[in-house]
Amino acid sequence: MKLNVELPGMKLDNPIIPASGTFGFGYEFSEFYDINILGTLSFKGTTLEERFGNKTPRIAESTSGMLNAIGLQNPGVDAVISNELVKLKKVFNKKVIANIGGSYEEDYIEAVKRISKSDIVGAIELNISCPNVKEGGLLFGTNKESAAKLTRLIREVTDLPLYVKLSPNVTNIKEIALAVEEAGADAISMINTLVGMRIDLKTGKPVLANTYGGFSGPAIKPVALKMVHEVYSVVNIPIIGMGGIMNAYDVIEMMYAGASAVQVGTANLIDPYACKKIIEDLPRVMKELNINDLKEIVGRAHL
Amino acid sequence: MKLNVELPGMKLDNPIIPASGTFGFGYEFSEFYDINILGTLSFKGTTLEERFGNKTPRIAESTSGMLNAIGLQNPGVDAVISNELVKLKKVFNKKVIANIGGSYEEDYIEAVKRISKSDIVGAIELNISCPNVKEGGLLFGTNKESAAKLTRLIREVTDLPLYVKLSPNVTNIKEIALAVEEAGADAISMINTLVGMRIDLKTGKPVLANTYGGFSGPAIKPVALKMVHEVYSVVNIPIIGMGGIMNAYDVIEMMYAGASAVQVGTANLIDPYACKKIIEDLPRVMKELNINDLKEIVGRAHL
Amino acid sequence: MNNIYSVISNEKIAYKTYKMILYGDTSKIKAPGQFINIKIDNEKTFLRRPISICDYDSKTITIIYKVFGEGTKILSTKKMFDDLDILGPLGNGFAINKKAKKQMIIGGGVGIPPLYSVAKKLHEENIEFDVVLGYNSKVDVFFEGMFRALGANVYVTTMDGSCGYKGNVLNVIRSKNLYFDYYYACGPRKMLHALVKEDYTGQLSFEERMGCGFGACMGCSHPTTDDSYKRICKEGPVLESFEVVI
Amino acid sequence: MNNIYSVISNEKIAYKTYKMILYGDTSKIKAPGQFINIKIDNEKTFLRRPISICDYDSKTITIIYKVFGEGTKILSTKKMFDDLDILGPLGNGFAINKKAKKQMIIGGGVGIPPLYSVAKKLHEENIEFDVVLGYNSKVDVFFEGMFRALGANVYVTTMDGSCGYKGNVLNVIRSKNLYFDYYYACGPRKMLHALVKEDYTGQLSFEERMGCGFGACMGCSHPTTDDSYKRICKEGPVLESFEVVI
Ligand SMILES: Cc1cc2nc3c(=O)[nH]c(=O)nc-3n(C[C@H](O)[C@H](O)[C@H](O)COP(=O)(O)OP(=O)(O)OC[C@H]3O[C@@H](n4cnc5c(N)ncnc54)[C@H](O)[C@@H]3O)c2cc1C
Ligand SMILES: Cc1cc2nc3c(=O)[nH]c(=O)nc-3n(C[C@H](O)[C@H](O)[C@H](O)COP(=O)(O)OP(=O)(O)OC[C@H]3O[C@@H](n4cnc5c(N)ncnc54)[C@H](O)[C@@H]3O)c2cc1C
Ligand SMILES: Cc1cc2nc3c(=O)[nH]c(=O)nc-3n(C[C@H](O)[C@H](O)[C@H](O)COP(=O)(O)O)c2cc1C
Ligand SMILES: Cc1cc2nc3c(=O)[nH]c(=O)nc-3n(C[C@H](O)[C@H](O)[C@H](O)COP(=O)(O)O)c2cc1C
Ligand code: FES
Ligand code: FES
Repeated sequence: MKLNVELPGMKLDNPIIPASGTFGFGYEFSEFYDINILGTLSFKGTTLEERFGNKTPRIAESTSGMLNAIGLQNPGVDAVISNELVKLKKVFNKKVIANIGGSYEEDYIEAVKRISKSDIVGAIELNISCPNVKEGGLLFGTNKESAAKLTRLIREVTDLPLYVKLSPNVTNIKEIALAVEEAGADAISMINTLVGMRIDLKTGKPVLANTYGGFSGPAIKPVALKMVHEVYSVVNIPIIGMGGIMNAYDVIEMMYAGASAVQVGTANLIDPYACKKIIEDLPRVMKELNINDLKEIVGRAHL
Repeated sequence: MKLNVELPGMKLDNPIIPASGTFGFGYEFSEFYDINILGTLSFKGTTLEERFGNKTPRIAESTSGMLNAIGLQNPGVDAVISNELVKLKKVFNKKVIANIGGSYEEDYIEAVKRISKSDIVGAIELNISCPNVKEGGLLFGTNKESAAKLTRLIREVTDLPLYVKLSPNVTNIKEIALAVEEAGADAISMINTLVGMRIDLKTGKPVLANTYGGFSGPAIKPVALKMVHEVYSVVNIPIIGMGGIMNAYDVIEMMYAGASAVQVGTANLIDPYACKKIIEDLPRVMKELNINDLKEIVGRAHL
Repeated sequence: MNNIYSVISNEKIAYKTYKMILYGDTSKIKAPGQFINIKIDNEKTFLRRPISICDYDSKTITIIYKVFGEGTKILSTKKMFDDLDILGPLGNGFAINKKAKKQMIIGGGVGIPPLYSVAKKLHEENIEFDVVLGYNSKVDVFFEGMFRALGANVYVTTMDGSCGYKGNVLNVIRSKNLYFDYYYACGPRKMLHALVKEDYTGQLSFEERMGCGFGACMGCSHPTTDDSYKRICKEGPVLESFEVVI
Repeated sequence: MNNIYSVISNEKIAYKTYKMILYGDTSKIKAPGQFINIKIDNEKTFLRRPISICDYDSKTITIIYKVFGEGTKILSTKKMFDDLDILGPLGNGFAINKKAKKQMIIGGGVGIPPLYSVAKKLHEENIEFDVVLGYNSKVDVFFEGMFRALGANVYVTTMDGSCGYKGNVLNVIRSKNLYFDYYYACGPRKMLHALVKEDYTGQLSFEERMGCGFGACMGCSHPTTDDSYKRICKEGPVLESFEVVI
């Protein structure tokens, strides 16, 4: 049974990749299990400068999903390299995906330049879709011109494979996918969170200090599947699919839609063993569904 | 305890309105309970000509939600007037909201003209957001110019209050809300369904014959709340809020976000008594939350 | 109509196939072939699950269902005294033809259960009938004896020939030259469509994915030969053979 | 760490307040004030619910919780032999100060449970301590006797004066001129912040809405006076008084 898949610049033992922001810098999870079983991992969104992020409450809950408004808290790219990635390297012997956020083109560029020098980084995942930062972030991801421009600028400053992470909060995601493909993206990661809110019934106030937050979890899966499916039909680069993946069946469904590999986000927060369980369950589910080689099922829903 | 609310042209005993497409033409539900307890109701999306709709399967399921790709099946505006509304009138003594769909400006205009003559119709709800018809529908709702133009054209052909129903599948819903407000809308209904899909794991094919469908139910509530909240902050016309309302608490949350009245959709399909239960439960929940007058809580989350 | 029913028993009777007896109101059941719509409380099973009424008396309903996906899997774990939120009876059901002399019941797999009520009615009315039951394999066979007990000739066929005849129900009907002037059928769509293509007359019960089960959502519309449609949940699930568009 | 625990008992001990005893692994508990994160299987309670460890022995954990919303409501319906999926122990917990002579335990409402373990430790270590417990009203009072049984002076106060003194915990401390050179506190944020503003030194346990409970999501970051932050779930929930930013 073949679980291995390929992404630009990366050969993965299996398609399971913890999603950025839900797996810290990886090493925290090695107290739960040996993380070398993972395909690879995408680490916490990193920016040029250190960021504390938004006020708390940063977390809210909804039926079959959660909202977060972390606001890209991270120690900044230099501390990530000199501290977090050093710790990660001790417990992980594969290349990782560096998820990079920012507010302006300049800080994206500089952060990518610096992180590209880290030998544990195998690809850049450009987060142009974070709904929780005031400037930049999502703004780049909701407009095809700015998305393409940023992609082009980043393409020039790194030799690493470039994955661009798209926002679902747009009228036409195909247009944006095509624009970043043309601008030099090697793969597309999708989807980031939907924007949502909850209101505290007792106080009448928004639960999140930031009012709005990113909505993730099984509730959003149909939206993710649809967007992966439609983008697959127009681009020629691989898609890393995510949004509500909780188990091995969801992985298969996402690959049928068109994903070459799959990220698992919120599931890690509810159950730190989620990725391990999914990886261990995949062979059984493949057998049940008569699948021999995961690479062959990518986009099957299009046939 | 005051449950009554007002919408342009309509005084409602309570804010509960079954959402279009989930309550047939109303009379079907009078075998379950006396539907006169409702605030009012919005009947099945009606088009100028009869439509059979899409191929089956038209229904799929997802965690805490469902997908539909009905494709606006309805007998056409004339048959609705001469048949369905006649039956409805026998069991319902309030004015109703006429939900009108279409593919081209001309058929929207003609359908609105005809339905406006029906004396049971108290307001027009212009559906520019149906994701399940090939032409028109959603297309009008995803572009502020075409949304405004259609609103303006319809404004000219009817004296009834005009509610415009918006799609959540857009980058900037505020922009579209403002455009239809300026074009003469008296209220905004929101949200229609998110676009989503599911794939059958056994066959690898999309579950829906139409591939994509409209995603509704409790799963989408945070998205609906956020969009109602942001539109409330920019428009000066009332909002009829919907998306995932399942119980009286959800009604309060939606009104806190900015809704003057609330539509209940998918809940009716799971439980035909849903609206009745919500209406009966509202006073208890209002007491629990120290609410005396529902009109006073509209938009409380903005204070 | 929206009611809580208690599980009396829930036993496995064939491969992945369960028979459940429910205690509750049955006073509104009008015809064999009506169905109930069962709420299964789990976030993954948001919609109700339609299951045909197989048999009923003044206080109980019997259903037979196959574990297919998540919902029926959870259903199979229900135990005595567990409560189920059920909407029903729903749909039109089969209308017994009192004129045709020799009638036939044609069932495939989990399409068989609603036909048991039909058989009982035919038996009550002293109408002569035969029964053809198709299954995938020997392990899937159930209820054959129940039909025999009503005095009917029962022809069992399996796709792999592991029990009874080999082939589908039409194969048996043809090879055995079974004569009938009216039929009642329920089973896979392919089987129903094959039947309609033949010259026989009868009634067929169809399945569609349902949003509501009671006529509100238009999720289950089935085109009919008069260029119109019927809702499988409301004007169906049983259609007359001449109405069916293939 | 990811474990199934069985409910041994779950009884109401005050207004909306329940004491639950769980059977399962307790070998990793290191300090009073650590918490567990409970999965409540219901589509409305997607995230786990963090609840402090009130007491524990080699095989059981005791928690005390107030029914606040959906999750704790469902928790209150759990019965003997029901299983719960629990992550824990989590967080740092209180570090017992062995130097300070006269110590004080200050608890408000459902902030009181984790302090019981602190009291037990102080008692074991023969450290002299008093206890001030604040509640809203008489009906909310619980565990007062448990602290008395450890030989401590217990001052109970209620906001409405219906039991013990009237007012909040600081009111009692001031009006009774209670002396202490170190404290352990848990309770509403307002109470904790009021304490920090005073000149006392001690440790305080904070609450934050949590995404994970084990340091992965940055949902619970709490700014600290060194211009840095601590994750309430990982480097917290207990902070030193001098770290707290108000
Ligand atoms: C009128 C009617 C009567 C039926 N009677 C019986 C019966 O007596 N015994 C029996 O075993 N089965 C019967 N079925 C089929 C039964 O409804 C499905 O097997 C069941 O819904 C599958 O649910 P699941 O959760 O196990 O599968 P899943 O695949 O997890 O279900 C996902 C969704 O698809 C729907 N779905 C899947 N398969 C079908 C289907 N074949 N027909 C309609 N909806 C489907 C489910 O209801 C659910 O909404 C009947 C169907 C209909 C429409
Ligand atoms: C470290 C820690 C220890 C705690 N120990 C106890 C205890 O021993 N006894 C006790 O009664 N309560 C304790 N709490 C508070 C308890 O977690 C909440 O009362 C509970 O989560 C409410 O859940 P709910 O479903 O009833 O409310 P809901 O309002 O339905 O919960 C909605 C969401 O908000 C979160 N939430 C709501 N209130 C709080 C809160 N005060 N703190 C953190 N998250 C919250 C929930 O976890 C959930 O994610 C503790 C909280 C923390 C952070
Ligand atoms: C707590 C949290 C933090 C996140 N932080 C980031 C981030 O830093 N960068 C990023 O690109 N995506 C971030 N995301 C989005 C996830 O990577 C993922 O795209 C999204 O959650 C959908 O997948 P899921 O439903 O499996 O969680 C975050 C999500 C969550 C829940
Ligand atoms: C089966 C179905 C049919 C629908 N048909 C229509 C329609 O004809 N016109 C319309 O404006 N909205 C239609 N909708 C959208 C609903 O009116 C509502 O906007 C949406 O479902 C969100 O609300 P809910 O989550 O409460 O269902 C339909 C929804 C469903 C589930
Ligand atoms: S299932 Fe809703 S109309 Fe038939
Ligand atoms: S709750 Fe996730 S880091 Fe603390």
